[in-house]
Amino acid sequence: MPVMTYIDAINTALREELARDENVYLIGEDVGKMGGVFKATRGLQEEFGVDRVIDSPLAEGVIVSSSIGAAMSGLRPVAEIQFADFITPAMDALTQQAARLRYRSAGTQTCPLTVRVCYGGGVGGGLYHSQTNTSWFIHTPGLVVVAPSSPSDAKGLLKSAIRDDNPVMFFEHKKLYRSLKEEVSSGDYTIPLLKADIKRSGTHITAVSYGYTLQLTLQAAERMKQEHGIDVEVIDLRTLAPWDKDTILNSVARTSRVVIVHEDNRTLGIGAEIAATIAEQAFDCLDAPIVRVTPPDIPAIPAAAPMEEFYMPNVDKIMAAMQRVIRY
Amino acid sequence: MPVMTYIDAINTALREELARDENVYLIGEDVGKMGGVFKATRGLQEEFGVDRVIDSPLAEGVIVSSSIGAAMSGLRPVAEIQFADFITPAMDALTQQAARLRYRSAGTQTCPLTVRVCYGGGVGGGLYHSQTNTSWFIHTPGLVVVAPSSPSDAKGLLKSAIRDDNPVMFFEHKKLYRSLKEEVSSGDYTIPLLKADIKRSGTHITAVSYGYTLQLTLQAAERMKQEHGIDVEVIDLRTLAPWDKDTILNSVARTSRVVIVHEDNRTLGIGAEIAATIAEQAFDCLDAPIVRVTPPDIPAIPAAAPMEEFYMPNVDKIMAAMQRVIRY
Amino acid sequence: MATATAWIEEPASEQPSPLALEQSLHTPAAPPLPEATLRRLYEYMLKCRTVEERIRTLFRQGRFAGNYFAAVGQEATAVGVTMDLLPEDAIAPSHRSFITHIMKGTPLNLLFAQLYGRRTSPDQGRSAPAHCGYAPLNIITPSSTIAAQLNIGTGIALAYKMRRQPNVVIALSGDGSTSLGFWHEAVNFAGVQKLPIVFVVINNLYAESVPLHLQTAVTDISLKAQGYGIPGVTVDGNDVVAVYRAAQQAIQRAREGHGATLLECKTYRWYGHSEIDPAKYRTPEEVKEWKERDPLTAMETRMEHLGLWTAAWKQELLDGFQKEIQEAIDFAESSPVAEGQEALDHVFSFSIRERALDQRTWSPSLNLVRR
Amino acid sequence: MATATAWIEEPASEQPSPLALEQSLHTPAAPPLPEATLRRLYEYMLKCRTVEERIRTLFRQGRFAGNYFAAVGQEATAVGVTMDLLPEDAIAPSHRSFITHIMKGTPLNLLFAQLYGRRTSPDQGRSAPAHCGYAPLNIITPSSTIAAQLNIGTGIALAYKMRRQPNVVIALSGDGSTSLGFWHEAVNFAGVQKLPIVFVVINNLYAESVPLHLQTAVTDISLKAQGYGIPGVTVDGNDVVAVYRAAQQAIQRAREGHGATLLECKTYRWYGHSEIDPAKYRTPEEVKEWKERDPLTAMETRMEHLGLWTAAWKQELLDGFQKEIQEAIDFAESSPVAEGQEALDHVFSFSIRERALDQRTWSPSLNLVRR
Ligand SMILES: Cc1ncc(C[n+]2csc(CCOP(=O)(O)OP(=O)(O)O)c2C)c(N)n1
Ligand SMILES: Cc1ncc(C[n+]2csc(CCOP(=O)(O)OP(=O)(O)O)c2C)c(N)n1
Ligand SMILES: [Mg+2]
Ligand SMILES: [Mg+2]
Repeated sequence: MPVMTYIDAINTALREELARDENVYLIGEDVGKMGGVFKATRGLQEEFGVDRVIDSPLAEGVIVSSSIGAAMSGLRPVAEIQFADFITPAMDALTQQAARLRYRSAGTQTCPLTVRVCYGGGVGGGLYHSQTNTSWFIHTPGLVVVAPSSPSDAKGLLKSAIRDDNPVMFFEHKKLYRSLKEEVSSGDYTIPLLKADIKRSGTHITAVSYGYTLQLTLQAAERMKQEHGIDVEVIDLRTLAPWDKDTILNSVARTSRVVIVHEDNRTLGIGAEIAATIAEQAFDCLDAPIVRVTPPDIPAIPAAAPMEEFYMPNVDKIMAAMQRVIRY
Repeated sequence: MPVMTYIDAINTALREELARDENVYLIGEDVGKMGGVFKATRGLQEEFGVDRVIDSPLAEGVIVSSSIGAAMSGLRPVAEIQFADFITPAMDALTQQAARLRYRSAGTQTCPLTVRVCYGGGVGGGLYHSQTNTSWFIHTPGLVVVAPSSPSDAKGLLKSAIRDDNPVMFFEHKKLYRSLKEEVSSGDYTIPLLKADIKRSGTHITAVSYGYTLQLTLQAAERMKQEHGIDVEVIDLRTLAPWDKDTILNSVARTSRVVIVHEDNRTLGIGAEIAATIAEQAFDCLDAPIVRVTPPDIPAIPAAAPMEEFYMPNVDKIMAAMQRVIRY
Repeated sequence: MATATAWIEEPASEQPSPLALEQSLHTPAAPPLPEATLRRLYEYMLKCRTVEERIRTLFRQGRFAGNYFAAVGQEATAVGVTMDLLPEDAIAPSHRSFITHIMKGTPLNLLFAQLYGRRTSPDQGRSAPAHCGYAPLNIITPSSTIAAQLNIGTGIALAYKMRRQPNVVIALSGDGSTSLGFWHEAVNFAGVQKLPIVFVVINNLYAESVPLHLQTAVTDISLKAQGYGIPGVTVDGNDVVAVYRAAQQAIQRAREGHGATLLECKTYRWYGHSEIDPAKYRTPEEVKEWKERDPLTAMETRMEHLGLWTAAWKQELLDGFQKEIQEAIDFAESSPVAEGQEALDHVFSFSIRERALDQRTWSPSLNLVRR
Repeated sequence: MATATAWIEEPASEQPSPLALEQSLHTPAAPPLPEATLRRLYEYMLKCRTVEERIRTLFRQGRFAGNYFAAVGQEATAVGVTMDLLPEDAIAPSHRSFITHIMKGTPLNLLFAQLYGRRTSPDQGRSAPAHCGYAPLNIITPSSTIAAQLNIGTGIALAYKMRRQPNVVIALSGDGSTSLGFWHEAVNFAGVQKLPIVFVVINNLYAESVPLHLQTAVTDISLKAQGYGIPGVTVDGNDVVAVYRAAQQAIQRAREGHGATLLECKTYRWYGHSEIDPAKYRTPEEVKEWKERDPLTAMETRMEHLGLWTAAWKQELLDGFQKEIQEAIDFAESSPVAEGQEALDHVFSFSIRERALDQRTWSPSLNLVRR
């Protein structure tokens, strides 16, 4: 199996889906001739032509809303939002149109589109090139929200997203693009949406995360084992909405201790929903407070390194939270 | 003291603030000549002129973003969003501009503006005239989010919002506009932002809500007393962001049982944050699961009455939740 | 390098001039419309008028809830731009486009079921009255977000283009919609991509209470086309023949792959923005003046001169319409209303009922070593 | 009722025609600029060029992090539209407007501290390099959202208008920005409200990698003004005198209460979109052709003919600039970096530190009857 970066896995998935289904096309800013600012679509316009890899005008609104109409007509658009920070012009298209078309037409009109969104901090991007705003969309029923944490997950989940009959938002963490390599099967495989993945099993703590912070959580779990003999079960949400309640609550029933890690703002980040659900539906299982490891509630990540470090979750902060629930 | 409806209280607050401070002006769709679709600005253009009560073009984006610039320049804009359902064009202005101007300029440029938003269901408005989308903004640090539950609160909180030096989103529930009358002091009084209000004190259950559902919660509390001798403490959040943690956690420390009621989607509605915070910081206090009474996670409220009833929280649903935490 | 002045002039030569296109509609060269076409234009206008006046009565009688947005007075525009569309052509409707369903062929039964919010409606009682779509005839189920339908429309047009399908999207919106960023992004995208779409701006001089001069500093919305490199045309929206001719020309351009057109139709809504709006912001004189320019009576006079219209024929038509309408009302009123739990359906391609109604609680599984 | 054709022609008469305005810039009538003005235009262009080339070197040397968006090649536009502004006038900058700070008078020390993300920067290390504002001189601290600064700018202009203040907002954006709904809503609002604002569209033919013809179907962005009822002017953005004259005229209009102008300046960025963009999407020939039209050398030749320029004078200027720049670099490099916890400051008018760092836990208070 070839060893790939996250960005290569995405590029491969896009190429394979373009080749597999003539209804698939890509649209976004700089996705064509330039192959994307992060090169996710590198080489695809040369290979599939300007009709199937479209350099759009600088307008996220119509990038998404035109994709909705095309999807209604049976095409399979894959739209790219260059940075999650610039998704606001598409807010109506995503939350009022894509998320509701099936509902308002009682299932007679649908839009199977995929919106790839580059998100996340830790790369010195500053206030407007670092955001994680998955919550807006997790809070919008009708949207499936996916966020892979590894190259092989990225390939398998992106293929599922493109083939899914619902509007899927696919959040790609920019820090994962090149920081991580792993073996990725070269075959045409898919990974089911709506299911969480137990990336490491354990009995003492249930740790839930996704995306970049999932990798940090795995590192913290390994160190908890090495340094303290604590077995942490690490669950990768993979799909943030609708999230996989059963896998997580079943794990909590076994471990009775919970740590949730994410990069989104603390207030109403997905950790809030997971904690609230556990506190209502698995209250009996809990032997300790549910601890969230998140950034503070500030508007965005400052450019200066010390402030960005202060903002981001890291292995030490995660381990401290794990200690807290164990020591309780 | 005159008896007033919620809409009259808002109209009065606007009139008094326009008269008090020449920097205050109103802008929005149909707010001028027509006095607003719900008549919140009735008579104000006649009284203060077209320069201070501006009928804007049909563009929520520039309604809010122009207000940001005017506020930077020392004016005190009060912008109206006719329906919360149509706030998406202003998503960038609100979350990327208003919420961050102070932060990105390190406090050297600020925008003291108020954005009045008409929200909420229960009036047969259907998919696009019923939404409650406070979560998007509660999740956006830098914004103060306020939602009054009664006429006198509406007047006092709106005055505070207009005088506050932060961007304040002021959510007005359309079903409260005329369904409820109470005595409203005619004087120039304000009610502090950032503080919750214990609308009814009790010892057995802490019930938290805001806006229209706060009224339902009070009714449920009264019936719990009458029919079951249960003393429910009812806390009105008043300010949803940043919300008043201390008042609520202090109450939970006394009651040990919690019910949260809101009209926003269940997933990542503010109830999730409150429950998660309690499960982390007041875990020892809990004698029962934290129960949320919310609508189901569907894209919007259907027009047909039975489906709307199914969607909306009501007194019976709230009482059932209260029974559940008591019986536990 | 060219002088600045030269630059300004360039585009005119590059793109079909709005003026040219417009004038061609008035050249004597243009052949008169076939009598059959004139008859159908009239019949449809009369039917739309009759249906909407009946709907307004039903609303006032409280026989259906919510609201309604009548296009009474604007029939020449609604009919002229949508007559003779193919089933594969699409309509992107606004809140005031309910009657375009009649043009496209949506069964009247379904339309009244939609107003009544019944389960037999295309949306099974979800959308507000008049916000109606119909999948079999490619009518987008609209949201209420002004102009959003235009953007979705560009995507349908893009699909036609990609598939080399000779179809067209008729995208309807009002003068007020032109102030929104969505409107701009849609028209600009259509210009760049040369999409088969006709943007019909129904300029009825008001957006709710807001008059045109507070909406835009231009009086002719067709001028806006200049900024997008597409032809812009203004026609008398109360002259169904002028509207039909202009629309046919724009539709032709689109089908032949020459791209989008902006067609401004100047007209007026006789009544309030909706059935609950007394429209105090307009003067009685203004309303009176426009009612005197009723597109229906204008067409009657015109056809009478041509010997194509008699009062008897009109009555005959009306009788037929009333009968059809009554059947549709009966159908709607005898249709069931959805049950509460059906609100959980059609959220995703999979059911969420189980998840939404989930009452399970988890308790510790003791068959595990616990620290 | 007027014929459709007549309607189309109306507006031209109503509003100042872009052509008229443009031509007036080239009429021999226009008096030659004072020598002092020519000198200052040149000095500023040279200073901007010198500062940005130095910034680019510093970035390549890794002496500051993030990125930079150079306007090298576009100085005639940046300088021509911002020279002679009053302190009370405002600038709404884009990501490529860093050098306009030099025009307005922001101290170079602060600008370099901003690039270096130091606590001494106006944003105390928060914003990315080049995204800089300066409150004392009314330069908006920009976000990165393209065109958003224009909308905020309209609000500042609205405040000037309400206070009858004779000031103006210079709103800067690029060709790519014109595709966004935000751009449309801002210009339309300014048109309706007759706001004192000049929308300068710096048309450098690319938005990152996207060429103009994929951005809009028009080649002259000034044409878009037609849709907003404001004058639109296109000038050679590499001719600092033409830009300055056009800008002064637009600024004059604004100060006198005649409203907004759309000023398109056609120019070219010599380098990539940012310092990390090799700009492979442009041909070497195209780049070469534009470098030959360097606004600086053009101005040097012109002034030399007028006997206003010598190599010695230029060297003298350069020496002064380099000295000033070096001091600013020293200031920046010796400035402290903010501490992590300072990330919690300036969120609201009140401090959130205590709340954000809150570690308290609550436990049951037993002095209560419990059921
Ligand atoms: C984005 C948005 N803002 C506000 C509204 C509320 N609204 C509904 S119709 C309307 C006026 C529309 O005017 P126009 O586009 O001229 O269409 P007309 O009603 O005249 O047919 C407004 C403001 C909305 N539906 N969407
Ligand atoms: C809303 C939004 N979308 C995308 C981006 C990413 N982006 C930054 S600059 C740029 C191109 C801007 O082009 P133009 O407006 O022509 O200005 P120029 O860079 O040429 O000066 C893009 C797409 C952004 N900053 N904001
Ligand atoms: Mg209108
Ligand atoms: Mg550009």
